[in-house]
Amino acid sequence: DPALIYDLGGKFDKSFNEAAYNGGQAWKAETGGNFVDLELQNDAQREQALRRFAGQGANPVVMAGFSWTAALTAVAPEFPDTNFVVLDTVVDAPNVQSILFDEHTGSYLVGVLAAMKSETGSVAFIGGMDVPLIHKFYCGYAQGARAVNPDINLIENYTGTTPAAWNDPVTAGELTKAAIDSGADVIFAAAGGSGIGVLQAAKDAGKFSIGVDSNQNYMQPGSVLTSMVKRVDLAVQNALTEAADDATFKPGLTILGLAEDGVGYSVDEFNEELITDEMTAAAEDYKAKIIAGEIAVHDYTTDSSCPL
Amino acid sequence: MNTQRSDTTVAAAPAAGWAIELEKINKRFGAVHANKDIDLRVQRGTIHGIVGENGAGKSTLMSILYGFYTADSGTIRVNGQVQEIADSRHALALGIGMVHQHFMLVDNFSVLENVVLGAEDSGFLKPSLTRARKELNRLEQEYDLEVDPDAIIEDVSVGQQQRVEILKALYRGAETLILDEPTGVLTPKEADDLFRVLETLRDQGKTVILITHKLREIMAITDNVSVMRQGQMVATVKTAETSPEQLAELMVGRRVLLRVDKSAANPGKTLLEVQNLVVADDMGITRVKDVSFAIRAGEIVGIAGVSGNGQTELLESITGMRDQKSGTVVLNGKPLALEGDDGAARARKAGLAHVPEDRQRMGLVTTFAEWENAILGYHDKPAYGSGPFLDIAAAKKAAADHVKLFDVRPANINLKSSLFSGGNQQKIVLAREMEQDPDVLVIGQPTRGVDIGAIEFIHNEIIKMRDEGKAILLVSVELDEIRSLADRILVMFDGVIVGEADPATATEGELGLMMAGINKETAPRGLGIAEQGPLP
Amino acid sequence: MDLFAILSILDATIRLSTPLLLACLAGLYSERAGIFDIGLEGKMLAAAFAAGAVAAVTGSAWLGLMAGMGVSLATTLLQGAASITLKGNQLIAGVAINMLAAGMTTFLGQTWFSQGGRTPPLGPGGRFEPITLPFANELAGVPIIGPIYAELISGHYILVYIGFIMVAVTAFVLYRTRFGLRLRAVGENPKAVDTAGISVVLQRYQAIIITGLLCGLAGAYFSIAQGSGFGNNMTAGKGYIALAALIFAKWKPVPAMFTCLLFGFLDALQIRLQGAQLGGVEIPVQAIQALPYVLTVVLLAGFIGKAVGPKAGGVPYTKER
Amino acid sequence: MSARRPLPRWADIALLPAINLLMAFLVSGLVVLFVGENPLHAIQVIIYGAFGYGDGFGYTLYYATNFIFTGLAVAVAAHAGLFNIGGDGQAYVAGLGAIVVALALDQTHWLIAMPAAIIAAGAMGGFWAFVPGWLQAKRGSHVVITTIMFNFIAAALMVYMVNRVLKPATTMAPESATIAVDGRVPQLRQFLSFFGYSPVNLSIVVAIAALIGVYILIWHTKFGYAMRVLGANPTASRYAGISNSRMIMITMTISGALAGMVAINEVMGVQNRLVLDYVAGAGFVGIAVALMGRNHPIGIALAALLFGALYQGGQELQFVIPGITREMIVVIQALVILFTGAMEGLFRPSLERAFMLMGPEQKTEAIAVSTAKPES
Ligand SMILES: Nc1ncnc2c1ncn2[C@@H]1O[C@H](COP(=O)(O)OP(=O)(O)OP(=O)(O)O)[C@@H](O)[C@H]1O
Ligand SMILES: Nc1ncnc2c1ncn2[C@@H]1O[C@H](COP(=O)(O)OP(=O)(O)OP(=O)(O)O)[C@@H](O)[C@H]1O
Ligand SMILES: [Mg+2]
Ligand SMILES: [Mg+2]
Repeated sequence: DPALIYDLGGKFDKSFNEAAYNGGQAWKAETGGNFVDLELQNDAQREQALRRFAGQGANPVVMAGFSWTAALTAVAPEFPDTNFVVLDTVVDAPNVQSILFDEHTGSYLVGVLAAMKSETGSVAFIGGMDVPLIHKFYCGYAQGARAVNPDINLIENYTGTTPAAWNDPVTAGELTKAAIDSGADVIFAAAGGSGIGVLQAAKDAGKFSIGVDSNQNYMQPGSVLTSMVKRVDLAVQNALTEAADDATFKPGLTILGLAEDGVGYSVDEFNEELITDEMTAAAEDYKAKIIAGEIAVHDYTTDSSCPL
Repeated sequence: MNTQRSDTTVAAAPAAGWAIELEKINKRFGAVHANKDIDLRVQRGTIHGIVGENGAGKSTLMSILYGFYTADSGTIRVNGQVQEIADSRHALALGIGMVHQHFMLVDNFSVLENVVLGAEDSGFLKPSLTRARKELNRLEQEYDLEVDPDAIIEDVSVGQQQRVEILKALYRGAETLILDEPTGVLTPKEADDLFRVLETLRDQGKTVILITHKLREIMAITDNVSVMRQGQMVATVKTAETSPEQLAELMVGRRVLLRVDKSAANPGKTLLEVQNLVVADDMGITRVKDVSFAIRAGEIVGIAGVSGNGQTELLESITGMRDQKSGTVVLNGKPLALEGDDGAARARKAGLAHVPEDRQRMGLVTTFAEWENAILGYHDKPAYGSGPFLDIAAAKKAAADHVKLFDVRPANINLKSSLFSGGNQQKIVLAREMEQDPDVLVIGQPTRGVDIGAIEFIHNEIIKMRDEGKAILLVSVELDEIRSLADRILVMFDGVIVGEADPATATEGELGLMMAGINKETAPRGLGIAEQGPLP
Repeated sequence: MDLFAILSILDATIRLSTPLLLACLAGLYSERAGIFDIGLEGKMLAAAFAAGAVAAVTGSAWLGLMAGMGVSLATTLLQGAASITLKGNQLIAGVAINMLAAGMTTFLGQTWFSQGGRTPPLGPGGRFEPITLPFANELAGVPIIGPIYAELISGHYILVYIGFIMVAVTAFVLYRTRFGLRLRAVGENPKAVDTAGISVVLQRYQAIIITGLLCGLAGAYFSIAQGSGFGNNMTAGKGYIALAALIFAKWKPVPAMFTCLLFGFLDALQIRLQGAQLGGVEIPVQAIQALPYVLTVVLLAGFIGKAVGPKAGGVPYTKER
Repeated sequence: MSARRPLPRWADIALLPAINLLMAFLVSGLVVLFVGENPLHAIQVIIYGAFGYGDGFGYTLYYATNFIFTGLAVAVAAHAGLFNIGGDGQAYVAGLGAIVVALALDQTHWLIAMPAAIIAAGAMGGFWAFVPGWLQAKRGSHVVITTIMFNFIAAALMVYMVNRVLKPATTMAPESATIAVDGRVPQLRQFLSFFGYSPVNLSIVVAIAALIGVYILIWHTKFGYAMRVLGANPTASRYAGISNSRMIMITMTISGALAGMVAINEVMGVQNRLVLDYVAGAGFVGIAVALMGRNHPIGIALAALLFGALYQGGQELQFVIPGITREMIVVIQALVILFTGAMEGLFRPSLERAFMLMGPEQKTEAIAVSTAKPES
């Protein structure tokens, strides 16, 4: 059986890990196959878990999260016949497929939508843990918003600097209230489990929020403007199928961007009222230009800076 | 032998009847059989004394009567009725009140709050406090027990605290009042006041049970007296028909010398010199005001005074436990550097040993085994280990020696110190300090709460030290003790040495006046070095 | 900073300090009675979960609150059984309660709701709504006073008002009632209480029952007032902060309120200071996050001095030596 | 009224804890039953996972190594009457010292890098505890609060250091550069293939040395004696000429340095780099370990082993029985602490009665000695 291992956030984080889990479930429904999965208790278990699954014959072994780099680098060579797939980070080994997402471009599009929706001329970003990956979200978002409204006021906050920041809806809610108090009326939550607090606080104040990773539009209908979806589920689902067979396994780096529908913004019955045709048109326009290479969205992680 | 007599002397039911009758009371604490088949009957309207060595089981027995402990077996009758006293509430309801050896007061409460605690009238405090204030006023007048109802307990003297304990019992309507070593911490004046109160109570028909180590008090005030030894009741006699000598022998099981036997002092060179010492207490209030005196080899200098007049601070400062504001302590000709929180170590190193006033709080670590306490303060000495290491065998050897020399009972150096009785704890401390062969020995309250057998022993040891040529500074609130041990007496009042007296000639009355600060002007200023400055 | 910004911070201060305050008062009862309580965190967490779960299932915030208080009480009694009746180590009991709550809440949440330990989001009625005090809207226009009343004082959850009322109630109970007298006494000198004919054990149980109920309020605040549903480890160390506040306040109710407000204020400030510049240089966000803790240490070292707790605290009461 | 007598010593230190442990597992079993799994099977899995094979036992020892260090840290402070809740922060900050030295010396040899890192980690951890100690000694700030605060401050500091200072520009994850192979603490598996891939490493030798060292320090040195006097009675220690303020500062520093050794195990022995939050609550487990181990090295070693086994066995449980989540393991640990630590008195009365019935004429001599053990 293939194996799926989540990151420390736990599989039901309503966000990243849950998307991976949903991918697994979709694969299960599609193929009727079975997979084993595991939630970590701490960092020390990463290598243990990999060896354990590879050793008992799981193939492929799929991991979600950027923290797997070191463990996978150590373990992959020990099991040359096992295929590993890792999301959100790059591990260079012949039996590893690394999948990255163009979060910055997806975030760019929701930035466009946010700026167009904003009446106050002020939009906010609430990140989870203060790490480069989340800055990448912010930077794309900021560029998109500025593209629509060069004068727009941007508020940037992070719930914390430790992994606990992924799971702190209270602080996230307070940050949201603070942002709203200083004028923001659209708030993008790229904060894992903490995002719940952002969505709730925006709803309470009658403002708009933007979800992340999974489609979170349903969580506060009428208040969640859209979600910056990162199709972790699709990636996981495909990986479980493709990597099981050496013939279809694609070792090396795979980048999923707008073109591959790896990232994007979501529209469904919960938010179609909120997004005008004009907004859709603008977003689609930017999307086409980005895919065509006419607009280059800066990726924060390339140089750890965000020129605006 | 003696139990026989107890039946003949006070057997027939007295006219006023028995207030308390205890029969075959047994109580064990783990391995300790604290009370063995105890019988005791207390006549109503009398003061009944209980004496016995440390650890004889006196406090335990009274705590059982007061419902604090429950007896393992036996019967209790109060006013002729059999009672199962399950807790103190029950005892209080039966009109039994108790003043414990260690006061049962809440330190940061006011007097009023302490009196009211457990005897409140209603859910809200106000009415109780108002009523208690009135009632206290009345009791104070009736018994001449003056206390400030709003004073905080930790700020008042022990004498005052004791009054609070008595007031507490009276406020609850006690008909029988148990006092456990009430005078251990009192000055003679305070003790006299207390006895006057007790006599008033007796005259009103109330019953008093008095535990004490001081036979003089027994003889002076009690009607009957019971003697306990090693958990057993060995005799109950009419006070009028006995003598201190007989009681002492009953208690200890051998003849005890009640007087200190000592030769005249033969002072040598000056060993300890205290010059212009000024010391403040924890609150920053100056308690010792420019005190100077000197002690020579082979003499005992006693400091007499009502407690709270700076003796504690004086002792703590000389021994390095408390920083002085100014002044010098010179030992063997060399000034001592005492500042810092490890001053005591330097004082010891220079040859100054210290038996503290409060053995449980200071002189011992009660959770340590006896042998561990035998090196407290001296653990750094090379004798107890080279370099950073502790030589446990050497420490145990020293402990065993101490136990043998000072007849500490039980002679088990592995026993936890809290399990020793007060007198034996005191011997542990004394042994440790005396066996280090110091030049100067500073002793505070050497026999507080200690039984007469042990007192005799301790006094002899102190004299022996003196005769070996040591300088000894003795602070005690027991005037008797000072008078019988000291070669010179300095009287301290309000932080100042107000005078010097010769124990052979000074009467108790003269000393008492000086202790009250009466003859500040007329009393001689004493020692040569004290002449240096005018009175502050 | 304009009035509005200040009000916004103070408003957040009140919101953030309320659970601290409730927990701190909870701790006060227990510690004044001589029971050290590092289990505040666990009790709050258990209460937060119970409140969130019951509110989600029944749709009633009030039932949720009851459940939170009930569960917190049960947890407290377990802790009490260990540390009062069985005379166990109070600190271990607290540590155990904290771990038990951390594990049990997520475990039960996962078993019952299959949302990774979270309870389902609460619909209307399942959550306490902010209360608008009388005349808040009418007065809002009045300069200075108006916004203060309308923004700062009005518009909080009922639990906030309960928290601040509890300060006065606690001060009254502690200093003006028989119960308070005995409570303070039993934490200082249980022997004195025992010899006065009062049961030490009973008195301590009474105290921790109040502790349990107050922790229940504090926990419920997280999941059904401030938040909407329970999330894993949602109390996030607030129980420890409350304990620090209690010591800081020297175990007294009114100072406890001010300390909790101070901590809440620092927290609110921290949130608003992110990305702040100082002389053109951005202050690292970590420095701002650490600010409340650094300040606590500095204040403690500089102004508070020695905090001496109830003397009998931490020691189980036994008559025999 | 039946007079009770103290238990014989062996019953006190072995039988009673065993009964309590059993009780904890019994209640845990009920919880396992609640999720519809077989508790006996679960226990079997835990025991097998923790002790049954080389890899598993290696993991048990690896966790135990951390817990020994943090347990000793708490115990040393406790002997001086100080409650050090800050083990987590001290261990965390010690990682800075360990990583800086390790990265600087990783081209040499571990025999050079490891001792140097031990000193550096000890110094950092010690410093992080010294400051609260100093504040307690000189300013009277309660060490319990300050160490809690220092945990939070450490968390912020470390995130800053890792993200802004130590993280190579190319890495995404917040972590330092990796220590070269030569600078890493050798794994036991390099000498004993029995340990499979498990991360137990030479740090465990340091842990054992620390156990012995602490034992000697506390019961066989003058310093340890002074520490215990201070812990038992601060007035008596002042009377004895012991400088309380100096003792507090030194003791806290030792305590922090011990906690700091976690960094050697984690940073140089397992992760080979500094990652965020690598202490993972070991400081708090240390409190439980010290309390359960009665602040005695032997007790601490056993308690650390127990907790190591629970951690590792719990992990195994997750692999084998998917229905049991990681929280279940926390619950089991909590129950163990509750029953063996806080409610240890639960069965004492019945046990005492049982012993009374079995041998009514206990030798009082033996009892007196058993009660005389200084309680630590
Ligand atoms: N609570 C207790 N726990 C254990 N042992 C106790 C306890 N109280 C008293 N003992 C022991 O019981 C014996 C009798 O003690 P008790 O206090 O009754 O003696 P006492 O006659 O009052 O002595 P003292 O004159 O020193 O006050 C002693 O051996 C004492 O150590
Ligand atoms: N009578 C009272 N009514 C209400 N609150 C009081 C009262 N007395 C004291 N307090 C509270 O305690 C604080 C400090 O009071 P105070 O200095 O009397 O306490 P304390 O005597 O040091 O301590 P303790 O409470 O242990 O007696 C006050 O700010 C107040 O909050
Ligand atoms: Mg007594
Ligand atoms: Mg007061």
